[in-house]
Amino acid sequence: MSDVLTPEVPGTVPARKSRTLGKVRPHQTQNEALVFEKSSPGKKAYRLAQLDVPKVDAAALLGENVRTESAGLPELSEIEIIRHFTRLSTWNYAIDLGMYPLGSCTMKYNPRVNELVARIEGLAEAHPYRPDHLAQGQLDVVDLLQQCLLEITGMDAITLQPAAGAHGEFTGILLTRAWHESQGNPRRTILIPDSAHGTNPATAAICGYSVENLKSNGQGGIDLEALASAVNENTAALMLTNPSTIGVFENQIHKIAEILHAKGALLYMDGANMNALCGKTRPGDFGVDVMHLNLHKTFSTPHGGGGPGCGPVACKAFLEPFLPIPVLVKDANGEKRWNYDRPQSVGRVRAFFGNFGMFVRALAYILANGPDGLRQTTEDAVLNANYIRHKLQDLYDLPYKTASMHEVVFSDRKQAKSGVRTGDIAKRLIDYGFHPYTVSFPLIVQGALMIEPTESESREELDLFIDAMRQIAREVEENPQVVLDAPHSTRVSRLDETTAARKPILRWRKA
Amino acid sequence: MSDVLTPEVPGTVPARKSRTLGKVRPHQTQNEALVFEKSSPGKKAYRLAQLDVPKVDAAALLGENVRTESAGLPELSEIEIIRHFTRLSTWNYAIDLGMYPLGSCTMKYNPRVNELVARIEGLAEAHPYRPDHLAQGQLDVVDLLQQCLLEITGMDAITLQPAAGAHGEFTGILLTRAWHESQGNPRRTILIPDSAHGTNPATAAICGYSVENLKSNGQGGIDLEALASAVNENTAALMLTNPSTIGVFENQIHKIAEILHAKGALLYMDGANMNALCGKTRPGDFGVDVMHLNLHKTFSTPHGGGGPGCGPVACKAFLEPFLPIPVLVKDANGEKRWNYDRPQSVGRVRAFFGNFGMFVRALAYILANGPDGLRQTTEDAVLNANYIRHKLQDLYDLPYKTASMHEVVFSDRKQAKSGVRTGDIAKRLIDYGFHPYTVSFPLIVQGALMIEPTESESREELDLFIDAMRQIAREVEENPQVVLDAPHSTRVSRLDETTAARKPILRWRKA
Amino acid sequence: MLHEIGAASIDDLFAIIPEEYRLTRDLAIPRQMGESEIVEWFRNAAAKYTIRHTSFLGAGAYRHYRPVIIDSLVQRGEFLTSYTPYQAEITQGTLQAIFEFQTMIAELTGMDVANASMYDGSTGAAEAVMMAVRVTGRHRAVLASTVHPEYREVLATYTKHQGLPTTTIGYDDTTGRIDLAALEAAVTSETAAVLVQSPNFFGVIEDIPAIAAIAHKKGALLVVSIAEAISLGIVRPPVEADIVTMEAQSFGVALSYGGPYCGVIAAKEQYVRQMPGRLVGQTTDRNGYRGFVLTLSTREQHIRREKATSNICTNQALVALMATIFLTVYGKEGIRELAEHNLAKSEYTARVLSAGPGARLRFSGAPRFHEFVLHTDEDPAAWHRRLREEKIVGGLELDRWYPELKNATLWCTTEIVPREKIDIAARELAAVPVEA
Amino acid sequence: MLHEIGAASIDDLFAIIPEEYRLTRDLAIPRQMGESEIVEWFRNAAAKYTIRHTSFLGAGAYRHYRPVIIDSLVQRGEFLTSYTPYQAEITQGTLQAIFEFQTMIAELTGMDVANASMYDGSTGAAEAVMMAVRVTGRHRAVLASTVHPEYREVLATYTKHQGLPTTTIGYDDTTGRIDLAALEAAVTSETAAVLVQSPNFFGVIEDIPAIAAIAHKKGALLVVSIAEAISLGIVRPPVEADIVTMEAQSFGVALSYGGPYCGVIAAKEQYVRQMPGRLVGQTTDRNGYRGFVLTLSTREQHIRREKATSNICTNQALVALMATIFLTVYGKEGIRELAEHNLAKSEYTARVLSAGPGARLRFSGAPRFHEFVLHTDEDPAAWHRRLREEKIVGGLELDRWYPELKNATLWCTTEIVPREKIDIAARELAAVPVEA
Ligand SMILES: Cc1ncc(COP(=O)(O)O)c(C=O)c1O
Ligand SMILES: Cc1ncc(COP(=O)(O)O)c(C=O)c1O
Repeated sequence: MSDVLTPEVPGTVPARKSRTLGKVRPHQTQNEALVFEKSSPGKKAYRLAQLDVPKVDAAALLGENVRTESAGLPELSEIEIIRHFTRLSTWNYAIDLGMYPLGSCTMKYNPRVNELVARIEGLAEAHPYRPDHLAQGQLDVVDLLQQCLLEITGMDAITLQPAAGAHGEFTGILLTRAWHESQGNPRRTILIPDSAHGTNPATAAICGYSVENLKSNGQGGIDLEALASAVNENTAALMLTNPSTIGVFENQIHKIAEILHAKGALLYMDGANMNALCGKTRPGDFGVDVMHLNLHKTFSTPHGGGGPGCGPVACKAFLEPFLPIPVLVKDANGEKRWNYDRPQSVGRVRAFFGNFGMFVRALAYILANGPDGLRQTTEDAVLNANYIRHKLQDLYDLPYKTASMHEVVFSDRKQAKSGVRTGDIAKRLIDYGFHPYTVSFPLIVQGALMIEPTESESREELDLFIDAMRQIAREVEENPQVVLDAPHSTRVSRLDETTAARKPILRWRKA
Repeated sequence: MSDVLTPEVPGTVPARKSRTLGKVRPHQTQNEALVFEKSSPGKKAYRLAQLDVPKVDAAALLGENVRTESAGLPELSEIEIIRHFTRLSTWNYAIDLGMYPLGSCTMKYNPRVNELVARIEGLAEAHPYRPDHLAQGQLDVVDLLQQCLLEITGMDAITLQPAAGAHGEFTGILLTRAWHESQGNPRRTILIPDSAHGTNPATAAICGYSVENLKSNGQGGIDLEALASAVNENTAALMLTNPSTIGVFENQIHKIAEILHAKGALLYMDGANMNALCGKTRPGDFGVDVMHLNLHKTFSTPHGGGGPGCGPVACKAFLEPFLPIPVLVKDANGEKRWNYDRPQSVGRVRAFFGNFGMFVRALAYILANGPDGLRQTTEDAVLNANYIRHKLQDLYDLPYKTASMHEVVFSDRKQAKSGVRTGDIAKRLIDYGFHPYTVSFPLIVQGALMIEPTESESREELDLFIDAMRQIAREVEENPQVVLDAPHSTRVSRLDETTAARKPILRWRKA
Repeated sequence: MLHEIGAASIDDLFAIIPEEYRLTRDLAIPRQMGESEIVEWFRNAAAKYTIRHTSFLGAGAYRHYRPVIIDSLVQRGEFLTSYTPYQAEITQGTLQAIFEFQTMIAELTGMDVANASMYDGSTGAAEAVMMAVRVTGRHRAVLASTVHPEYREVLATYTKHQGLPTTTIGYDDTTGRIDLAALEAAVTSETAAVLVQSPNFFGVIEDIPAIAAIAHKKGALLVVSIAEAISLGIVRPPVEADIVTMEAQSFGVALSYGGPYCGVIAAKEQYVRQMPGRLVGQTTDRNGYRGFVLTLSTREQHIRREKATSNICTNQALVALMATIFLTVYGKEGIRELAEHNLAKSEYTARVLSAGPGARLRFSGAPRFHEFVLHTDEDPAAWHRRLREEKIVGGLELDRWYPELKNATLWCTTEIVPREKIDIAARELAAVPVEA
Repeated sequence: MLHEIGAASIDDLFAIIPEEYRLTRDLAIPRQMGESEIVEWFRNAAAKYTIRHTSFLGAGAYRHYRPVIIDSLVQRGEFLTSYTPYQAEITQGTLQAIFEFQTMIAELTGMDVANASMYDGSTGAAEAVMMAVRVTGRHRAVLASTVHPEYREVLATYTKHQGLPTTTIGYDDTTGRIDLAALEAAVTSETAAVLVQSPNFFGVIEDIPAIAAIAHKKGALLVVSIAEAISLGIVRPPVEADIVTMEAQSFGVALSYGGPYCGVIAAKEQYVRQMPGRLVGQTTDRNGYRGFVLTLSTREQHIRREKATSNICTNQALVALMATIFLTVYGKEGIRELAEHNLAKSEYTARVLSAGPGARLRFSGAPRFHEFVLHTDEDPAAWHRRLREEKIVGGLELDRWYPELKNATLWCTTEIVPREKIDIAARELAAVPVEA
């Protein structure tokens, strides 16, 4: 039977033959080689327009600067290229295929109208150095998005320049530092809770600050005593994620702000979880001095397999003078332009104006929702997370009992007894047709299962997910090996990451 | 183990459980219900623009003509719709995934630039009743495409109105009939070779002609004697497919034309296989009086799961007066317009001007190829077919030894001995990652395997296909049951067509 | 490869073509262009007249807003580059989508079953009449002059050679509906089908129950053609009909200068075996799983050849998929809301356009959907010129098909026409030059 | 659901938010719009200035033709709506594509390895310099004033708080290349990195071997920034560099008013563990099949936190995919042919623009790619006005960043600029009004 297609069954290591028929593999999981391996000399997928000026002799023009041997790029026909990337795409899981409850990443639906408007020729083909008076349409987009984000956050000023959340953190902490310097002393440390995302401490370091970790309290929140004793004249700011990475709102937030402000320190808010607050409460109102947003999370610009994103930074008026250059201003005649003349600015964090294409998408999302839509979205996201919490808390350990906002974080304590860890449960979830939750983050939870459904999921999909999680819990009891060997349904089984890191192969080379 | 994912192995009928985990199924083959089954009241995926005129009371305006109960359409959210159709799409095989050698259908690559230009707003949003002087751009497309097709076919006049090949046949035979009538007698019969496609006789019948079948000769071509004796004053025309449906060029074509013309009968050519002739020879030069083209075959407009197509009809000058209205004319001032004043016209075969969107795509393809490209394309298509013929003729019976053009037709004679028919081989080919060839057509070949690779396939893909066909031939010897039970790799196994036809379920109904 | 198959040159493979017929020169067509040049060529063609204009044209082709996800989904290669689902195991995606389409069309039209698509509304109407002929075994047809003129032309072309004489019935001058008395007189026991359109070419909704009574009394089948599918959101479906034929272009399909569009035929269950075109049916696979297949193909040309119910093969599948997605997006409530907006826009337009002294509505004696006929004392050619200045294309002149309707124009306002443009049109229409 | 989880109202779930901070009003943002209104809003914004114009702007953002299949493929939901491939088993598509991207970038730049992307060319350059600091353990940097001014500003922002003083070296007035003597003098045994751009901001190709010699003599790393990636089709790659940082926007990425673009860092093998950003590596699964995973993540913030090589997390993955497809479309031969066309267009432009009496080329003493600096006697503001009449946007004024370069403008001509427009620009430039 070896030539009948029989996907492997756990335990049995199949001969290659059993997954391929001769040289070929059924189309949904084509045996797709690397693009370089499919290349053959002379194939072309391009045709340039006829050259309407005299040809030139490159060698003569460039002398020894001419490239003598071509780069080893592949040569394929157009249909082969379409097939290559189409087949590769079928090996990906995506929001478009099902629930993607990756905690903290807010994998919500990405409306297709966002993609359409971002590709309108007048927007997609605009050169960043086009004179301002010819770019009024582009500046309208920047202006309206800034206004909307300021209203949503309750802050006073904003920059859209940062390209992602971490880039926003960098910008926000630079503002903090510039302000402290303007007060005569940049200060030395940034306080960061042990529950924080890795980008927070990494950012503080790049900005020349030393990181002081804050132990979370029993509820996974800020321990006010610990904070009070930690804050002093050397404290530049506290980087706080609110709701926290365990999905809990810091209800002491105003006290936290007071403690910091009393010592002249600032409150930085990591806004990655802003999707739990939009339309319900505003950081600007509860004492935040500076924060970043992730447009690719809260405002639905697609994650695109890892990016691009956009991480605007909003701040209070006293930080406005330090914003990166340029900033958008309106002239008396109502004409909009970029202002570069900002002596106190921290400078630039990126060339040009930021990921404009993401501005367009985020603005389209905001317009599609409006005030009521944004509030509804937040409420649904929180409701969905609490629904999952309610339906799973009997089988999975809930380390923190505080009320959940947009996500719920369980631990694998119960399953660990059978030797099954959060990573194994995640892999088994794949067999059930879902992308796993976020694994082993935040660090304050041993073996965390961080689940964020977002508002996009229907009750039907949530029930399927809950059903899957409950069955896996049962499997852990009855047949842990099945879970330990998961996934069983994917094109590749678990991959050897150790060897990958020990002997890195980071590129293809001609054999 | 029943809850580990184990796709069925032939012979064993699996419990449903074995292909789904609880309620869910791994994403690549999601257990996707009918859209109606996913509906739940109140869900919305649309939002209309704000109404800027007074609302009206429909009941008051329409009286008893108002719709009292809404149609039972589904109610889903946008993400559910995206997922529904995205998941469904993953159950399809397509040219974009691999070779699709469906004989006679010319499944060549569909360039994406075709889709882009067809969607350019000025073309996609043009109303057919837009006054001619505001439609000069649209008329430019019609005009240039007509000129190109006339040059390619060597004919004198053309209409782009027919929506598909069969519709073109209908139009072409109407021209024939109208001309005969103008000669005083419409005549009674149409001669059709037994190798013809089903649309040919069906068309003749609709046009009020009786069909007289012509037996093919030993080479699968026209038997000149038989033809000579069949043609008489009652013969309106011969409908000839050239190259024939077995992929053979009628090298007696001029004699055939003479025989027909001698008796005042016309030669109609079914141009479905024009992709074997483009740039190498022209029907207008070898005696064809009227013919149709399939833009969706020869000129790469996509097949779209069954359509839309476009079936232009080209004819000699003497048939021009009978073309459907309207026809494109150029005024002295160079302005283009539609002329409806054509007293001898056969009338209209379709509202408006035909499948304009397909004109755009076909023209884009012609411009992308040019004279050299079209010739090259034809040569590659013929070379590929002959390569397959050469590599498989030892294992598969070749009923007609005549030289092959764009496709090769084998028979299952050898495999039939082991009880395996062309349909079984086709199903097994699916396991190897290919779409099957055309099964049991043409009728002059018992158990035909009609294979058309087209020029789009690389040698690498052809070799994979050949390898698969050869292995299947071996399987037929060693393990016919594997072939008879195929496919083994698909979401569903062979379907019960008999019951489907005996007790037709043609729509979903609320349970 | 040439070498391997034992050919000396590529021309060997074409040796079978008689020498005198071999093309030894390049085809005289434009030179091969680069992709960027192709895009530029079509951009220029499209730019010959701005599309950023407002049009009041309807008459069988309607501009409605097309939800974005339609194109996102139909452009997936798995849908775009597959063909007729002959091999069910690897085309379940297309098959299930067609099954869903058939169901939606049946639900909308009030019929039992619908097919997978016809070329368009005009050929669909012709095929529907021929279907009635097969069902009844009779050979005469009666139709209304208020059926789309081009549909009637197509019908004439199809019936000409089938020994199928047709009688055309005029309309009532106050209601614009078919003249029922004349219809009653024309329908006989020889009549296979009565064909009407509703809303008809003037936008007027026909009295289907009355027409059905007349047809059925004589044992003829009633065939109702629907050119504006959106009307079904708010207009009562022609449930008394035996066959409904429809142009589904309004369901998310671009105007595209007249095509590709999507015709459909829906009918009462008992007539299904006389239907033209493809049908998808539900069945099960060897393991008992639900699946879908093309079925009842003994009706079709590839099996039945000259005895087939139609010669159609390639149909409008991808366009039908667009319609399926469109109907899923709007759904039960949306299709009604959308139709209501169209109704409101057109009511408003009719009111403001007919407000001026020189203009009046025709056929206001009967309810209509979103089209209406306007009579102007001024020659339409004159005000058309004024509207063009405002980038507006006004109503369609009807005397082209109805000589008796001089100075009468057919106006259509869909949900996408902004009120300000309607007001401008009204202003310009009223602005008759003094010397006129 | 509320009921099931035992909540009385949705507000129960937000009870944890202190009352005084709850938002009890609607947000003051535009009302919810229908999809058609959203599209209309952006169409109008886009239409504020025609895009059917010709631009000679470059300076770090280049308009090249974007092959159609790029958008067809990156818009497939499987690519568009997935995220960082943390779960390798269900993200092999993204992982293999990134592995292919890393290989192509390495091949093009002449480096051993490349990462999965940085935000853009400017942050890439800054990260590259900081990488050199980690590698060498030194804390000074020397850079050329011919590096893109905005890249230099970003570098300044990044280095400011890292105790990393930088020295900027001027350019030779005849060649427009970095002043080698001054460079030699500035590089010391304290220097971690020498940063140059080639082709530099004036479009001039730097003498990389000479610069490398100077840097390496003192044990500093050479970091070469490339703002116009297409140049690598015809310009010799900076193989002597230790780190190459590049803006890949030219590889099929829309201008989009400045972003999203795609930065990359490529380097010699031995420096890989100091690289910032994600890296994809090849490995095998439990059954011995080849597969790909994110690797060497101990460099990254989610593991290393404050000790990470960078704080980057979300990168520019989808844009990197666009570049990968672009490079596959053009391939080995195409990328060279494309670069040659750019060279030819720009040569022609330089010639005809400098033909007139009032204009002359700057920095003609060294080879360049497709940009050049033009000096005009007339104030650019004046001829800019004339060009606008012709829907042409002329070269960029340089005195904004280089006060010494008054009346000097930077011109770029890519393959998409038609000759006729170049000729019109030349005509207008030469047409100095008499009174001037
Ligand atoms: C809590 C938190 N902070 C910061 C970030 C960093 O944002 P980005 O990935 O956009 O740089 C993330 C993203 O994963 C996050 O979850
Ligand atoms: C030989 C031949 N003739 C005619 C046709 C009918 O063309 P269409 O399907 O476009 O109506 C076909 C299509 O399959 C064909 O293969």
